[in-house]
Amino acid sequence: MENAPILVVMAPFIGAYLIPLLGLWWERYCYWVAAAATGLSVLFSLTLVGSVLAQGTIYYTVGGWEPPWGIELVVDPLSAFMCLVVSLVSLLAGAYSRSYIKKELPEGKATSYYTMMLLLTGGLLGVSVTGDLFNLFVMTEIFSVAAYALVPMMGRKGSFLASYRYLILASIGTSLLLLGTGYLYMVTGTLNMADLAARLPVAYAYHPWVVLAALAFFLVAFGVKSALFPLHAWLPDVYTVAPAPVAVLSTLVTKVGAYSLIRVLFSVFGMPLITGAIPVAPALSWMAAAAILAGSVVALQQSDIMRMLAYSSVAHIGYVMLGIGLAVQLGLTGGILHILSHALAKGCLFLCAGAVMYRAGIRRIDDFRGLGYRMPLTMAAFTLAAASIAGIPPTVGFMSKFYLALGAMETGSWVLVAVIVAGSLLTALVYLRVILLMYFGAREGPQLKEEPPLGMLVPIVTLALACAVLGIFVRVPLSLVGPGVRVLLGM
Amino acid sequence: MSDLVIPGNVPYFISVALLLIGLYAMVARRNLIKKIMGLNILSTSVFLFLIAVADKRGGAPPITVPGVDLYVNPLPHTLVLTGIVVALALTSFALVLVIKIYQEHGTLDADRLMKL
Amino acid sequence: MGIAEFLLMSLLVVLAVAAVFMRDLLAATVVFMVYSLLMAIVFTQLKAPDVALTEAAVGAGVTTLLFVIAIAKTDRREEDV
Amino acid sequence: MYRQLALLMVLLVAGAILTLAVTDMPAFGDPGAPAHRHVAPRYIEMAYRETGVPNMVTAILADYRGYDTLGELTVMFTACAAVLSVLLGRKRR
Amino acid sequence: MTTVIIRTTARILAPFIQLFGLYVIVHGPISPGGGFQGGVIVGASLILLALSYDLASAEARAGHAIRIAMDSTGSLLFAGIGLLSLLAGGVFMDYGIIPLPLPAAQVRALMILLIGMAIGVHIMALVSTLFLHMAEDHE
Repeated sequence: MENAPILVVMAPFIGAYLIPLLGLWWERYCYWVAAAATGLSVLFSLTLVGSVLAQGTIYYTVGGWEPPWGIELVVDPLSAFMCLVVSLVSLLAGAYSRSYIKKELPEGKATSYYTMMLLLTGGLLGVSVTGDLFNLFVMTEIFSVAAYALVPMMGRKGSFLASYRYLILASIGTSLLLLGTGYLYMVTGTLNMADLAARLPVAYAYHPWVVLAALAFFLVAFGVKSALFPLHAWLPDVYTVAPAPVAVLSTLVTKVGAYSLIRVLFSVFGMPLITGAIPVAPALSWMAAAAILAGSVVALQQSDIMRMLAYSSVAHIGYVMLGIGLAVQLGLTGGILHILSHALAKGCLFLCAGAVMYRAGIRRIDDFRGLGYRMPLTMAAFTLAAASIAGIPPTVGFMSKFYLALGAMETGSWVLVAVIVAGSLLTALVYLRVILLMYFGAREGPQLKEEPPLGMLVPIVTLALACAVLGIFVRVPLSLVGPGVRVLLGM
Repeated sequence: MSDLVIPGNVPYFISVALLLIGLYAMVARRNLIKKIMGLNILSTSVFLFLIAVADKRGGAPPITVPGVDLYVNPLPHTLVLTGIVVALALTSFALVLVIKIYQEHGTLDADRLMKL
Repeated sequence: MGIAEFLLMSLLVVLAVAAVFMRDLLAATVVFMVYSLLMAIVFTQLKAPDVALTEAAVGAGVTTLLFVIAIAKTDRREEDV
Repeated sequence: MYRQLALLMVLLVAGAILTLAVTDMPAFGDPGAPAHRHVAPRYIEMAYRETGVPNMVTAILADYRGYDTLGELTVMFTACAAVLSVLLGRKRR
Repeated sequence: MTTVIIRTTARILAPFIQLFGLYVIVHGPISPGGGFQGGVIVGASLILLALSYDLASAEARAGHAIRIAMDSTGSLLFAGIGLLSLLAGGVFMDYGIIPLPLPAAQVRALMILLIGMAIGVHIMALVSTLFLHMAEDHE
């Protein structure tokens, strides 16, 4: 399985090429092709994880040209971790989609929906495994275009506008990404990440401003992609109008944006540059602190469940960025672990909200009254995921925040520790409001049990259980994150 | 007249100017189609920059011809080719969205759309 | 770099400004097409024939066509404040 | 009013960063610039021998960096599917 | 009257444009151009036909299904050539390893030509699809 690094990307792509062809005649098989392609990439991700744990970082040269002449794929523990998270969550979102889109999507859109989903997954996986800066740009564009297209799938009012605003904002980011790549190419003559890292110190000595400008462009580009606080304007509208499984995939998009930032900051620019002359990393952590507080406070004021979850996402991207900005082992571990915990928990919450809309047609939080008795299993999963997001002990959300707090203590910035704790309390408040309404709100009318269909329930429950189980056996994800962080910090 | 040499990195400055114009159009112009035009100007400015990076004084176009030694750098050209395709992809999809927005709301003015 | 090239590149900036500030979208699209063609010429001068060909086909051809279709389906004039 | 000011600030900051970077760049057209010394020479010298294609841009596009071109094709494919998904939808049943 | 002139001109012109597009695709390896540019040119000839006739007949000439199929086939061909070298025992897109009775560089040149054609087919289908669907009345 030495070809797993490329196959993990090509499986969804080839599936995506096949689906429009199939959709012309046999539309009902599209789902199975999509499921098979995503399932294959899960298998290849598992293979990658296995071989990374066994033999360390994998290098794969596409086309047989040795780097830096050809494109190199580099799978270190962190990449394998991202692959697994992305492909697993996509698989669950895809499984959930089958029943969901039958009711919620207009007729005849299933083909393009699955095509887009596979392209999005493939692009995200492509970003996760790549070791080449320009390839990162290309893969980013693939998943971005797929994400823009998935937003207006349901044809809700205002969805085209949300998609358009997302496109314009994100294209500024990706244009700057290309420009930054060009700047780095200009002063180093290479596009390979490892090669760039080796040649940047010299380039920085000769052309410091070019390198710093490139760094600024990358920060803006990935800041937009990952919805970092002042650049998050696209996110609430997108999450509000998008189908629920697409909202889950969008959380993956923001995570992969954060991952790309980690790659560029630590694997390309390197520690001396981002903490030295211009303190990029500390600035990032302060922006993240602002994101945590602002996102949580705004989430408290929302009346629409999807919008509330969206602002909560802004806050939680802040946690990931805080971990990156701390740039110490414990903090980075916490940040990367938070990628996992947030993807699982927020994925589960979005799927639950989607199930509520599917069954009861409810979006307003005030209407959640008594829902805990109508959809007990879904709402139990909601509660569990909310506990993980708020950081209540046995869950994986607690572990990631715990590591973040330890990292903040290590750097000695008590303000950041206070922000982490305050953010957790605010998050708990946000979700407690919903949960209290669900279970203790006055019930009226006949109380029917109406769980969503099995195809939707299974992904919800799986994600919720994963939040709890991975929190108890936190050593499992840490066995990948730990080595990943050590590789990043060059230890 | 033609041997008058303009000093400095003129193409780079031109690309900076174009980038700022494009950025202005994307952020400040209220018409949605103008924003897309701005996106195109922004990306062509990046392409101009990359092509200018590739240029060598006295270099030949990057097609192997016997007896020529000095070719310009072909790598940025391929990057730009890819970039042009990506820009086309974004433009086409954005324009379709604009058509749909117009059908839904009856206006292309960003401020008016925000108020809806 | 000679004066001719310099003037050509300056014209790019002028055309870009014109395309952005014109209130008639169709006219702006035509200006944008000229801008793309000029960009293709600049690419040729910078010894990038492949890119010039692509820019001429895509920027001046397909993109302009798509703009024209979009304008035909929506409003030709920018709305006033 | 505040929006105009904020916009002006953004443009000024972007312009300042770009101008600083541009004044710091290697000279335009210099054959000895860092970009021309590291990776590109191999393409220029070996492309014809290694791929049998005189056009270096095509050689890089389709062979050395063929994976990027596949990605580029996929972007276009995505855009086409995206356009169809928006435009078809309810019309064809 | 004018429509007749336009139609006749378009009809006479279109094959030449297509021929030129094919030339650009096939000569991609040795002169400026390639699959992408040639594909756009051939696609443009289809658009010319569509503009001179009406959209419905253009749709009939190159139907929706055919264009989608070409679109997918172009991508699959490219990915397939990449996978071919993987099956031949090399890494993805390592064309030199494909077992053909030619020197490795020649095999690569051949595959580059094939890839150019795949891209050309894909882009041609795509450009005409973009145009036809955007120009169509959809309410």
